[in-house]
Amino acid sequence: MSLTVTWFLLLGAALFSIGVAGVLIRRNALVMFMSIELMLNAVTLTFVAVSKDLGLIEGQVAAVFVMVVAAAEVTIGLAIIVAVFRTRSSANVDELAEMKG
Amino acid sequence: MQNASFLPVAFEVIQLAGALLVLLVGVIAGKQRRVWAPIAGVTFLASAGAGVLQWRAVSEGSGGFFFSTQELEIMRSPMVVMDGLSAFAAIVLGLVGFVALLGSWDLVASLGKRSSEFVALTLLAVAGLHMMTVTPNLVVIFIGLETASISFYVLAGFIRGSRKSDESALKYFLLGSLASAMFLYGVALTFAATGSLSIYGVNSIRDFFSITIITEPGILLAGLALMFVGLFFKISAAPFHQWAPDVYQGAPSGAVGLMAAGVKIAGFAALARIFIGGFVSQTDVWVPIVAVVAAISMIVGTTMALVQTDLKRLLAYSGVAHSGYLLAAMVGGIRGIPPMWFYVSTYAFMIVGAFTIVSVVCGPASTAAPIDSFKGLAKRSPEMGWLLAIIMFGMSGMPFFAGFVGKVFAFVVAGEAGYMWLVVIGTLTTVVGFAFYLRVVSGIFSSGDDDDREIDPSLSARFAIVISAVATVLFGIVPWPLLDVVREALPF
Amino acid sequence: MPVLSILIVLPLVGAIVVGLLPRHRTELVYPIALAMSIPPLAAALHILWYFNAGDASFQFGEHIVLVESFGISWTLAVDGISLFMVVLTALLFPISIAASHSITDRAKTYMVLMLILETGVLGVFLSLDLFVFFAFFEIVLIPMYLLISMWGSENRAYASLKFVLFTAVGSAFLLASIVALGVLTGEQLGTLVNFDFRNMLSVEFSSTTELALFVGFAIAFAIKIPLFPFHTWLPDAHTEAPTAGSVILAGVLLKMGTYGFLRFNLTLFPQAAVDLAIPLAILGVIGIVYGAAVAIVQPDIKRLIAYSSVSHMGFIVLGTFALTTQGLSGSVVLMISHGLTTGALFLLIGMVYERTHTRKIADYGGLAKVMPVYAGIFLFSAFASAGLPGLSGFIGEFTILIGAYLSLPVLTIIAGSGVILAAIYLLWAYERVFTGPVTNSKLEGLKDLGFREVAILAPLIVLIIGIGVYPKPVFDRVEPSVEIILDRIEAETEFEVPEFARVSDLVDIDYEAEREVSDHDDGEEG
Amino acid sequence: MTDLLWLVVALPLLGAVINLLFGKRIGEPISGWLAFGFVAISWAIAVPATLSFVTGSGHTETIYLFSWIPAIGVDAAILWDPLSALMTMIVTGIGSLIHLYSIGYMRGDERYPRFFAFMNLFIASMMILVLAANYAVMFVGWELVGLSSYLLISFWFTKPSAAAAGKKAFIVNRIGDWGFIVALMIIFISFGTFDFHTVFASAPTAITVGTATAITLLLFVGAAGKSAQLPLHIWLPDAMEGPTPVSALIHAATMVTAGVFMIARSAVLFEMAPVAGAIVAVVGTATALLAALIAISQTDIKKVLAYSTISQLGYMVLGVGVGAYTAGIFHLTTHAFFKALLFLGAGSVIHAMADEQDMRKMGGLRKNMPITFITMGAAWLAISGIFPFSGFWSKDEILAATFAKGGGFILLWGVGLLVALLTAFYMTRLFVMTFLGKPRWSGDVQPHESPATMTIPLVVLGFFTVSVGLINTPVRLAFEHFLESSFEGVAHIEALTFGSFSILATVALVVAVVGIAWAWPKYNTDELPAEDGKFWQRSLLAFGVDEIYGRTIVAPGKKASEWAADSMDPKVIDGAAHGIGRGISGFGSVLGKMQTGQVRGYAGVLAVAGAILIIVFVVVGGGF
Repeated sequence: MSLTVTWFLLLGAALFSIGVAGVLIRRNALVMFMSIELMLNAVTLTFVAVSKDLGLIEGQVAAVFVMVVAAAEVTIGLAIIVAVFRTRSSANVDELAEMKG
Repeated sequence: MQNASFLPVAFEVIQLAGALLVLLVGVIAGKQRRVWAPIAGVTFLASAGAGVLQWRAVSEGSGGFFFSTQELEIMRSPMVVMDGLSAFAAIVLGLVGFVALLGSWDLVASLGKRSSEFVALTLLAVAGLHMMTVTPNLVVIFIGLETASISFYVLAGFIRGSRKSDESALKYFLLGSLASAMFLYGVALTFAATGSLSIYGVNSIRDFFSITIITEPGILLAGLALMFVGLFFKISAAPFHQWAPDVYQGAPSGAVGLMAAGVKIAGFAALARIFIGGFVSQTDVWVPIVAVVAAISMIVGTTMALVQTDLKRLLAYSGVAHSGYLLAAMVGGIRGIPPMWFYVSTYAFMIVGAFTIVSVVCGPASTAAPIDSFKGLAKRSPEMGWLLAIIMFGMSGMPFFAGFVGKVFAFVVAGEAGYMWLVVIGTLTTVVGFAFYLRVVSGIFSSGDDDDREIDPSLSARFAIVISAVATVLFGIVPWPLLDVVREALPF
Repeated sequence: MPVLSILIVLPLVGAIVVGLLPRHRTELVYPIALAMSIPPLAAALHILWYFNAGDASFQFGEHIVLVESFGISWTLAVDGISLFMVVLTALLFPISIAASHSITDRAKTYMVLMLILETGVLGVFLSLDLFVFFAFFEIVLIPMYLLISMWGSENRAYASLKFVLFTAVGSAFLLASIVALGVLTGEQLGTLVNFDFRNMLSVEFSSTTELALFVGFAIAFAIKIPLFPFHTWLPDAHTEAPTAGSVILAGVLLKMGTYGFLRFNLTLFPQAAVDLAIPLAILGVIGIVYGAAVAIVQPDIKRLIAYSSVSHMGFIVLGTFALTTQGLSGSVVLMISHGLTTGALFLLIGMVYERTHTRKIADYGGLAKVMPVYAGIFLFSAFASAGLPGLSGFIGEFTILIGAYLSLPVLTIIAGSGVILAAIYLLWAYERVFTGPVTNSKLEGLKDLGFREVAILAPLIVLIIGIGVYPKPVFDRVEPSVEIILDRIEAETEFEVPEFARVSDLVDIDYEAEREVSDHDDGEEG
Repeated sequence: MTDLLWLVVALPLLGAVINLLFGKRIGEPISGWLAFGFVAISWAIAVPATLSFVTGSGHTETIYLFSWIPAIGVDAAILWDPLSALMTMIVTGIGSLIHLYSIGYMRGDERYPRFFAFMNLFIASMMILVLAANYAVMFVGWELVGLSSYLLISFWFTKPSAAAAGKKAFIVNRIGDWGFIVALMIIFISFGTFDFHTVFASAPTAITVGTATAITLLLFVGAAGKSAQLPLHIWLPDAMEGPTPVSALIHAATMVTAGVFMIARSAVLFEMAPVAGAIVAVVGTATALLAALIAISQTDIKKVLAYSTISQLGYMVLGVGVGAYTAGIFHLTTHAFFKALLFLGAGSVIHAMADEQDMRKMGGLRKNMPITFITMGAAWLAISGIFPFSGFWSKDEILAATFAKGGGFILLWGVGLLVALLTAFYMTRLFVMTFLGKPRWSGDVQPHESPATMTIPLVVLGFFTVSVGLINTPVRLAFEHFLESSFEGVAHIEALTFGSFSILATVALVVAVVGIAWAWPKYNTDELPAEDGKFWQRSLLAFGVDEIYGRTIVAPGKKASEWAADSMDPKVIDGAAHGIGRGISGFGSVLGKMQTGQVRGYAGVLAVAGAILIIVFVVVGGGF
């Protein structure tokens, strides 16, 4: 059993799913956000794997972009979480339901 | 780099330059907001002007693909495309951005030192939005999407210390990032399936090699589905809409207009670009699904809007319904793009006008706008009352208001495509729409008892509202000039 | 000269002129608005005068392509059916505006809305492009909605919303049907979509499609008419609407429904029209009896007249779906007549409401003693509404009954009972309001109608009598147009109009010959 | 001569319009004279054209005026034949006399010109009815006389009873009109025209007996309404609320006979439907009997006359029902004179008694009002059927014709005789109670003879009451010959021999005399007899027909209307509409429950929806 690209794709899918599950399960905004970062990493993995498999450069370029975007998200995300934490002194998203209906 | 030219990316360049300039001036000039007011305004207008130039270039035949990475033309992995779609998007985004900025100027004025950041973010967001429409490259689309989204996350939470504003920002951020990630995974899967990041990749590769490297068609389909999820989320189509009401409500009223309008414009342009202009051979797959999502959006949007007591939430839900109608136009494929453009561009003005009125009546930084606070508006300010009524009529799809033409044309193309059931759902939900829009109108003209303070909107806000209302009426009565234009606003 | 376009635009121009009046010159609003409502009337009379009687085809046609890619055009024309609707509209608006003298609160807005409403209504009757038709059909809702919700009485919010929502539900089906029809027409023409009425005539449908489209149109028009059981919005809307609103609502807005039946349902979907004629006629007859029966016990005079409208409109539907020349042309005449008589009644109620501020029948009594002229005109209008011969209502109702019997005898016999019920509700109401001693001290010393008020009513009275005594000019223009509807139905379906259901079938009476025969007989006996 | 006949309609109409619009300015006596003038001129115009029939030089003709409703082929046209000529004479002749009478009678009424406007309107309407050349135009007149009747009955509208009576008259008439309209529908579907000439000419070939029966019975429903036949007779007694000249002109002499006229006009159709004829005859007889039974107990002088009118109309209907059209019309003619006279006389009495109508408070007026007394005496004898007064001849002819039909009709003849007895009885009762015996009125009433404008018509009518019967005696059938051409094609009843006619006449005369002899001593006393038996009480209440209708028709009808108005509309229909509305917002609220505000919930929906979307895409796209 050789290590074909399919395995990498499956790994990516698994990571992505774990990320999604993390977002759904965890209550802490910070952890949820980390789960999202995990999803992005799954994507990066997929990009790189495919890129290598097909011998194309685009996928790797894309991976770099994804990392940049992820970094940008981190800065903004952390800032927002901090702001929320300041007003509510909690990062529990379940308490974050003033607006509904 | 062949075909390198400034014009195809002029919009983004101008916006970024403007943003940088505003930030720079902000640092230098401090609180003197008057200084960057003209800068921001000029930036938007210049961007729109660039859009006009792009439009002229396209109609003269000098549109096309730019910044290709490959020598092989047939592989077509260009980074930028200048066509009717992107040029028109530039014009609309520039103008809407301008009007939205006017409308949010009261908010900007109240922000003090941070106002330059607000303006710069606005400019950046619009740059990102247009980036979504101007490229056939899926990663660039993603980058545009993130640029806009990240700016909007910040704008949503711009009111410091406001619990609702914070909540709004966090919800938007978490859910938006989740959706973005899903979109991006879709891009990755598509890449895996086609070996190309271009929306044309799947076809051009097949054409060139007469074979397919798609080993598993399911992967491509899953990729497309995830891209749809991401865009459905952005345009707040049901059931991907749940963030919208909460975010709209919690975000400062002065900022929501641009968020609601801009995302719709760019989201639908991107949908059109990717799925109508790009993955043509998958049309049979996504059209029925989009039709179903359209129907769900119409139903969910209208019925939910019906039970709202807050105008901002109501507008958010009505936005869900409007997405449904716009998706109905998408069902018609390439034929649906002109109606989609007509609809989304007029809707953009209406929603900007509506939120501007909300910010005038309830305060620019308000995070709540109970419908009751609009009771007797016509007495407090006949002008505002009538303008809001006009915008409500326009949104409800009354004839001789702009909403009508777009909506009915959307129905027509859906009908042409054989989706009569969707048309019936559309017309029926329109009626439900009358119920809640007219509830607002009733309130406007009823005798409000508790609050009779006169409302005197600032010049900029007034200007923004009047432009929106005039556009609503003008394009309702004389739609053909715009219709003639949008007929050409197609992707290559 | 594009007369019809000018006609449509004139009220809009008037609205703009009124709208631009300086805010503080409130005294100018009424006279200018009234003056602005006259040119459309003049244009309508011009059309009436130059209309070629006996010509069944569309006249004064205009055709400009608006949106080629969506097959939308500005196609206007009149035929015998729309001609009178247009004239009625152009006549009732100046009258209603003239009757709005007492509107002082936001008068300018009021007049602007009235004039916009006029444009909308005229557009409905003149448009032959279904897209444009629908636009006008729907736009009418807004000014009417605002008129009711801004100048209505206590329960106006509910009534105005009910009005819009009921009608809009119909419009939803109408729009869906129009879209489908436009697409089918486009396919037939080889283009993508087309909304030109004239092109739709050649479309071939499968029977289910035709039925579905017919139903879609029919629901919209049935609600607008309003046909039982969709009628409950009407009493509320009428009761709450200001006088002019009621006049226009009853006078022309309801006619949009019956007009739609004639113009679209019968012409475009002949087979479905034949198949569904009886169910619709049954609803019409239920409306006749039900509306009249409910009218009898109404405590509010405006509600009473509103229910009487339901009854009268039932007659029109019965006449329409009898599918005979008499039924159809009688329907058109009754549409005109109903506009005149009910318009007059609502004007009259408005005039007394301005004096007493009550519409409750129980608050009145012996009014004829105090306001004899008013009572006389009211009684006249009531009898005109009840179908007294020599007045316009009779011509319509009688022609409908005679014509409907040819194809729907049982229903028509039941419908005939409407004339009894009409007498009951109108005369009983008259008795309670006008006769007996003056019971309510508020009524004492009320001023009788002034010159202005009589002048407002005079044109209606003259026309009610004029059409009642000499309706031939109306029939001469209506008949050819309704006969081609029947021609088309006969050509497209297996339906055959019954004997005598065409004017050409009628026995020709030769009075000279009769005289000779009698002479001959006399001679023999002598 | 006939070219000007349209003026017979137009002139009174013009008079009505003038008096309606300018009456107030014209002022009191002149407007009355004006109205009288218009009717009199109408009469004068019609006289020569009528005389031409008498001399034999005239011929039936149809005068086309204009096309009225082209869709149903109706023209405004005049049918001028002996029948319409006769009716024209009666209507305009008696009409002008009553106008003249009213000039005095209505003196001082504040709506004096209005009264004459309505009267003129009535004459015009009646002339439309009479002169119509087709059923449709006849129906116009038919309805318009109903209108004038309504206006005149409730002329004193401040009296609630008058207003109610007018309304009742119109509504009951409308019930009859419904029958008329349905008949018109069947006529149109059968013939394609309403033209009398065409209909009658083609009837024998164009329609079956069944159709003819349907048409005639429905026409009779209309006639029953107008001519106050069972079961639609209830409006006429109430109609006495109107001014007395109105009762005389409309509710005795002319309008109420329109039903009889219409049946006579449709003689051809009735001849085709013997069953219908029999039903008509039976209804007529029953009406005559019932009304007579009610009339004998009434104390209001006008009520007696009203029921007597119903009873006499029953005779006429019996006459035309058995096919004796000439006899029916003859009785119509004589009745017009003597009943008008009776009403005008009663009016004169009421006028003199300061608007007292109760006969129990009259008595002994003979001396105070000699002219009224004498003329009314003639009318009393005429209606009672005393030889040689007019009523004798006409009533006898009807009874004889009924008898001649034989079979079951003999029974009707018997009832007719009974009615004749009752008629003689109650008319004697009326006459005696009013004019003879001791005065029973209170002191402050000063009875006096009426002015000349009122007495001249009495005298003229009195003259005709005595003499008009002589135009058609078994010896000299002038009247029958006169009408012959109007009843062409109608089978003549086989005439009785002079001998048997004489026997029947004698029987009738004896019955009448018995009636008078029975009543005279009973009421010509100082103390009026007590009339308080069960029968008298029921009779006084007209056997409770009104109440029965109220219980069985009006109340349930009103209840049904109220149910529709209070339950059906707001609860069922609006309930359904509101239910739909509530359903939609309820659905919205349910969806709103999903909008929990919880980010994780939203993310869950997003993920699940995304997963579903992937699956659907792959499935639809055939990825698996």
